[in-house]
Amino acid sequence: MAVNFGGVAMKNPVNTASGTFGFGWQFADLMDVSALGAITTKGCAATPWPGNPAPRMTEVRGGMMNSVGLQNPGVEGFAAEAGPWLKELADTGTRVICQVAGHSTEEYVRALELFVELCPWASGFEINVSCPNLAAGGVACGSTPEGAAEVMRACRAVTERPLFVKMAPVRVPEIARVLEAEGANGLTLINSISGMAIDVETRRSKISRPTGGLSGPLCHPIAVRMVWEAARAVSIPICGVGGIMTGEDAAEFILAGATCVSVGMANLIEPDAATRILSELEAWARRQGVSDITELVGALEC
Amino acid sequence: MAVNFGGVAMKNPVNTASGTFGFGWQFADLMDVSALGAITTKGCAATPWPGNPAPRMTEVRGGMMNSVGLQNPGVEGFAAEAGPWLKELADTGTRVICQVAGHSTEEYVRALELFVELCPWASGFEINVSCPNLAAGGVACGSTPEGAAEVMRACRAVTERPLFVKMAPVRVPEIARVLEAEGANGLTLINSISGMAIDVETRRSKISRPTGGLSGPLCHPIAVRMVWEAARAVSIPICGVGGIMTGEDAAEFILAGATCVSVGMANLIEPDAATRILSELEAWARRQGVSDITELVGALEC
Amino acid sequence: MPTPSPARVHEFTVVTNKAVGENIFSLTIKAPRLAAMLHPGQFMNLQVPGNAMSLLRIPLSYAAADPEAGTVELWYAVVGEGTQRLSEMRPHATSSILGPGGHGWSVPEDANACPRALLVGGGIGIPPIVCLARALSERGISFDVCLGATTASKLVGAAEIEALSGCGELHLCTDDGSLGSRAFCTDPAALLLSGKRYAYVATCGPSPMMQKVAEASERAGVYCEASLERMMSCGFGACATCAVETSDGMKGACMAGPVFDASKVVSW
Amino acid sequence: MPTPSPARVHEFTVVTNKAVGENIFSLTIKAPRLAAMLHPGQFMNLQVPGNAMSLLRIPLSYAAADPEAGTVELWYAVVGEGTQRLSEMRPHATSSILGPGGHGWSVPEDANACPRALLVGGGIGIPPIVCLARALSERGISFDVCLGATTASKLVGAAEIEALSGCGELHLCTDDGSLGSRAFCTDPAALLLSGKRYAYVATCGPSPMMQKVAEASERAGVYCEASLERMMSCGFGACATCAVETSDGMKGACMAGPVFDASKVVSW
Ligand SMILES: Cc1cc2nc3c(=O)[nH]c(=O)nc-3n(C[C@H](O)[C@H](O)[C@H](O)COP(=O)(O)OP(=O)(O)OC[C@H]3O[C@@H](n4cnc5c(N)ncnc54)[C@H](O)[C@@H]3O)c2cc1C
Ligand SMILES: Cc1cc2nc3c(=O)[nH]c(=O)nc-3n(C[C@H](O)[C@H](O)[C@H](O)COP(=O)(O)OP(=O)(O)OC[C@H]3O[C@@H](n4cnc5c(N)ncnc54)[C@H](O)[C@@H]3O)c2cc1C
Ligand SMILES: Cc1cc2nc3c(=O)[nH]c(=O)nc-3n(C[C@H](O)[C@H](O)[C@H](O)COP(=O)(O)O)c2cc1C
Ligand SMILES: Cc1cc2nc3c(=O)[nH]c(=O)nc-3n(C[C@H](O)[C@H](O)[C@H](O)COP(=O)(O)O)c2cc1C
Ligand code: FES
Ligand code: FES
Repeated sequence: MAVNFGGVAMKNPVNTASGTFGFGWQFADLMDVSALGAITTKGCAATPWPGNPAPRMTEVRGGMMNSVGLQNPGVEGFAAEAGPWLKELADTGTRVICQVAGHSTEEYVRALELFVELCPWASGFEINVSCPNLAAGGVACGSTPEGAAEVMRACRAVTERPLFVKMAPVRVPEIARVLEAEGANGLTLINSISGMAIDVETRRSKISRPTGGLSGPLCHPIAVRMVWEAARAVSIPICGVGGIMTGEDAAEFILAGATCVSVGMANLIEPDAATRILSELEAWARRQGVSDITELVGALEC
Repeated sequence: MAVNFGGVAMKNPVNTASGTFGFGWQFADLMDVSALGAITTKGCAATPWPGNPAPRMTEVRGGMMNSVGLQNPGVEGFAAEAGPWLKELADTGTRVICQVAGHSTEEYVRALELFVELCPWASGFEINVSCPNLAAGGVACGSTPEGAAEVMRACRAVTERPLFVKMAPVRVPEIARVLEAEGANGLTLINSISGMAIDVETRRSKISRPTGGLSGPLCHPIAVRMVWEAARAVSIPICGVGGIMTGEDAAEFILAGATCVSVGMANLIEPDAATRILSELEAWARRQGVSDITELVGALEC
Repeated sequence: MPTPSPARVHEFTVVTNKAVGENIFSLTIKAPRLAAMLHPGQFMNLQVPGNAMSLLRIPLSYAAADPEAGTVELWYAVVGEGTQRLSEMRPHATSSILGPGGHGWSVPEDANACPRALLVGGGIGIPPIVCLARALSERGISFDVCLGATTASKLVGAAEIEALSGCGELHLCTDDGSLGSRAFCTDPAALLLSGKRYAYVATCGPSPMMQKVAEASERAGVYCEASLERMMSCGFGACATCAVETSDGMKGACMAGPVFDASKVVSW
Repeated sequence: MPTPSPARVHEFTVVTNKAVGENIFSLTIKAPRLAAMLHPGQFMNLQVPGNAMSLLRIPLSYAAADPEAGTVELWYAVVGEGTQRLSEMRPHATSSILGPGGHGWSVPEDANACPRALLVGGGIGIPPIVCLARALSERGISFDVCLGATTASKLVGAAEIEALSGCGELHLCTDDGSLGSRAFCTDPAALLLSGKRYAYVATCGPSPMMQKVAEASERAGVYCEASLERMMSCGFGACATCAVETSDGMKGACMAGPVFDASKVVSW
């Protein structure tokens, strides 16, 4: 079941989606984290971010919507809090990918520099280009090809270690091409989809911001389509994310062209969802008669 | 409950989404169509289109995905088949909006010309810019600001009667601005979201095309957000579409800035869904203490 | 304007819901108005309550209707999430069903119009064949029947058909030979068609089976009807998801079908 | 590394699930391992089966735990779709519950540490107050209690509290005067705080109520704890959706709470 995700050798294709797996240690007593191919930690910035006021979450049909706002203790806080545990995890062979947040190209670079310095046990870094760009009025840096390219170029200059980009679900093929050209080692998609939920009696948003990010099964067919589009546009590997609740959901991503997959919202409902999904994925690969799962990457017939 | 949707005076804000309400007559014995503010008929082109091979539909969690491919009998076939019934409906005060399909700017223009000539009882026409542009390799004409502008400009030259555009769920605010500048009387959004569903045992798409259009509750929070973005970007009125199953779902669109709403997939599950939703919407307006529902358009507080 | 669908939304109550084969259930519902409207070969679109994530109704043919008792009997195979939930509905449970849908079999008038018919049913395509056999029997028309299934426990309807007056030869086939002959039911059907004279052939089952029956009928010069399955959303002509490619163009299975003149079906 | 949540996924069986007030139910579940781990003021995250469109668990406090019987008693108000479905769960039904979550009340050691406590509960905030009262009673600590609700039929827990040794004054308030005084329970609470000496105040209920109790406690110089509600997704520290703004920064209600030092809560 081993795969190589842009230079990160994973023992199996199951990863966790940033923001739904804490810094990993939260799951230490709830599941066998070391059974996973990799985990991706919650996005951290150069300095701590407080995140948004409550309420930060509401349920929607087929999923949930959050406006956590990337609350994080900063890279230094992260490394102090979680570093020793993550190093131990990395020693078991489960790869650790650390997500990088920032409000501007400079902030991404600063955060990545700190990560590179403080997290030698990390196998790679994932740049979350969906953070609001404060200078541009809160629009995500990665929502245009130009913005995404700028961030990627600057980050590439920081390190030769594997760099991935967590893409927003917008203009996928064109932005994917630009990121590949700027040297990304792989792409993770999709980030949550921007949505809105209104309490029609109070006439107010159900969360503290007008819009939030949608996660869960409702995202799944959209995410699979975007992974397929990206896989046809670039040759760097892709990590498929969005509404994975079962091994079959994960298998769809692999057939559409993803080298690995990340489990998101499912972790929050059922803490050991990712290991269950891994065994279901293994069972599927057996049914498909392959021992090397990479044979199934992009194996959709159409 | 009366509203004015870009020159179409509707007795109430409830419309039906193109492609989910046939040509109207299919519902004649199943509900009181004349209770609705308007109906929008299935897209028709200058010549008949056969649509895609079977299977054209699959269920997904929280919705459905279709690849009907705009099967239609052409505008002449449409006018012959449904014209008399639609004229009678229009006489009851329920407005009829006819959707226009095409594979190129020329085809849209030709279809619109036929509609203008053959459908004097139509209150307006809705241009579906999500049809695949055959010359451009199947990409929808309306997926870029330039493409959408070109179609709108050419159609505007055909008629002074109300013209609406059914927008794809991509790059909404920028394309909305362009359409307003080119003279659209209103915008309908969103069309179904492109998605993908794979049978992981056979490794094939569950429908006859690799991708299809997603409808149903899964679209709702995304559609509400897009309507809100469009309403802040333009001053022409908006018809909100996507996953409306209840009056409260419709109310969210109105608070987000829609002047009217269209019921889609719900019609297929429960043929009289649109009239039920209308009464639920009326009950909500009463609870909000307004007699004129336009007071609630865009009344979200944030 | 074309004729709108006769379908209406009917509330129903479950009378019985019990296994009649391996993963095959017989559901009897009480829905008096519906029971009085049905024509063999029509279908209905049933709402299974309980999973808000799976929204569409489930299209099902019917095996029998009793207008006096106000009941309809449907046979279904548990193949996925919706039919699984359907199998869990208990007597007295209620829900809604939309029907009748579409055009059924063009049941011949009487024995003059059709001295003998051939019916070929496979797997869960058997229920509408049973329904048709009963109608033929009532009209005094003789018929031979070939039924097939993968295995004995999945072959339903043989007893019901055998009990009907007018039933001539009854051939049962299973893939594993556990009941009747180890053969496809298209084998005895082709033999019968080449040996006997029929005025009408009707078939329902997997597409390759129906296609073979249609070809054999064509060779024998007999009019053949086939009941096709398509992914359906509405069941009353509103959505165009149920298209069948015919030599007369694309037709909606829920309105022009599900029963089609087999010689006109282009894409099974 | 901070301490991970003590929460585990436990299978449970419904023992009883019955109305104890208007739209308020008492649910007793059998979950022996969980019953033995609980500390008053903790919560658990319950999976209600049956609606695949509504996926997250429902966070609920508990009113009582019986480690011997292996049971936990939860009281909940039916306020939406999930609690409605929960109210339809019948004895012997099974599902899973994740708990215990977070930090509960810092129940004072004994009567020396805390001669007298004041408990103020409103509406469906009463269950963890009942649970705390029982713990105080067991430790020989005396306490006064103010309970409030909109109307008599929604005021639960008074009988349970009155029956406890150590229970001193018990003030009941309803908005409509249908039980006890027509007042907010913060009124008698403020009076008690200005008149008597307390070592510990605990409150759970609507935010404005808890904020008033916190202010009155502060004026009286008494340490006050409040149990806060937030929209929770995981309940074990993984998602950061449950943030509470405190003077020490943003804290997760599911890990640092739901019980907080009221003087540190910045945003109720
Ligand atoms: C006109 C018609 C008559 C039918 N009559 C019978 C019958 O008498 N007995 C019987 O057992 N089955 C019948 N079927 C098939 C039945 O509708 C499907 O088996 C059922 O919908 C499966 O639902 P599910 O949720 O259990 O399966 P799913 O898990 O949703 O899917 C399993 C398979 O069922 C089929 N299917 C699913 N949804 C639909 C749909 N909306 N329309 C058509 N096919 C679908 C697909 O092939 C799919 O791969 C009929 C279908 C049609 C179109
Ligand atoms: C720590 C904690 C302890 C609680 N203890 C109790 C208790 O003992 N008894 C009781 O009746 N209620 C308690 N609640 C509230 C209870 O969780 C909600 O009433 C319940 O989740 C509503 O679910 P629903 O599907 O019925 O309502 P919905 O229709 O989903 O929403 C109705 C309202 O319930 C609240 N709510 C919904 N989902 C959540 C969630 N995931 N987290 C928090 N609040 C939510 C929101 O205010 C929402 O507006 C507690 C909440 C928390 C956070
Ligand atoms: C509570 C929550 C917090 C999230 N935080 C982040 C984050 O910090 N960075 C990020 O890239 N994605 C974040 N996401 C998005 C997920 O990583 C994932 O892309 C998305 O939820 C879709 O996957 P899912 O449907 O499996 O959850 C968050 C999602 C949730 C539910
Ligand atoms: C079967 C089907 C066919 C559709 N055909 C069309 C169409 O011809 N033209 C169009 O603009 N939208 C079409 N749509 C999209 C709907 O009009 C609507 O925009 C979309 O389904 C979202 O709304 P809903 O979630 O309420 O269904 C179709 C949708 C369905 C389900
Ligand atoms: S199922 Fe909708 S038109 Fe046939
Ligand atoms: S509910 Fe997930 S961190 Fe608190």
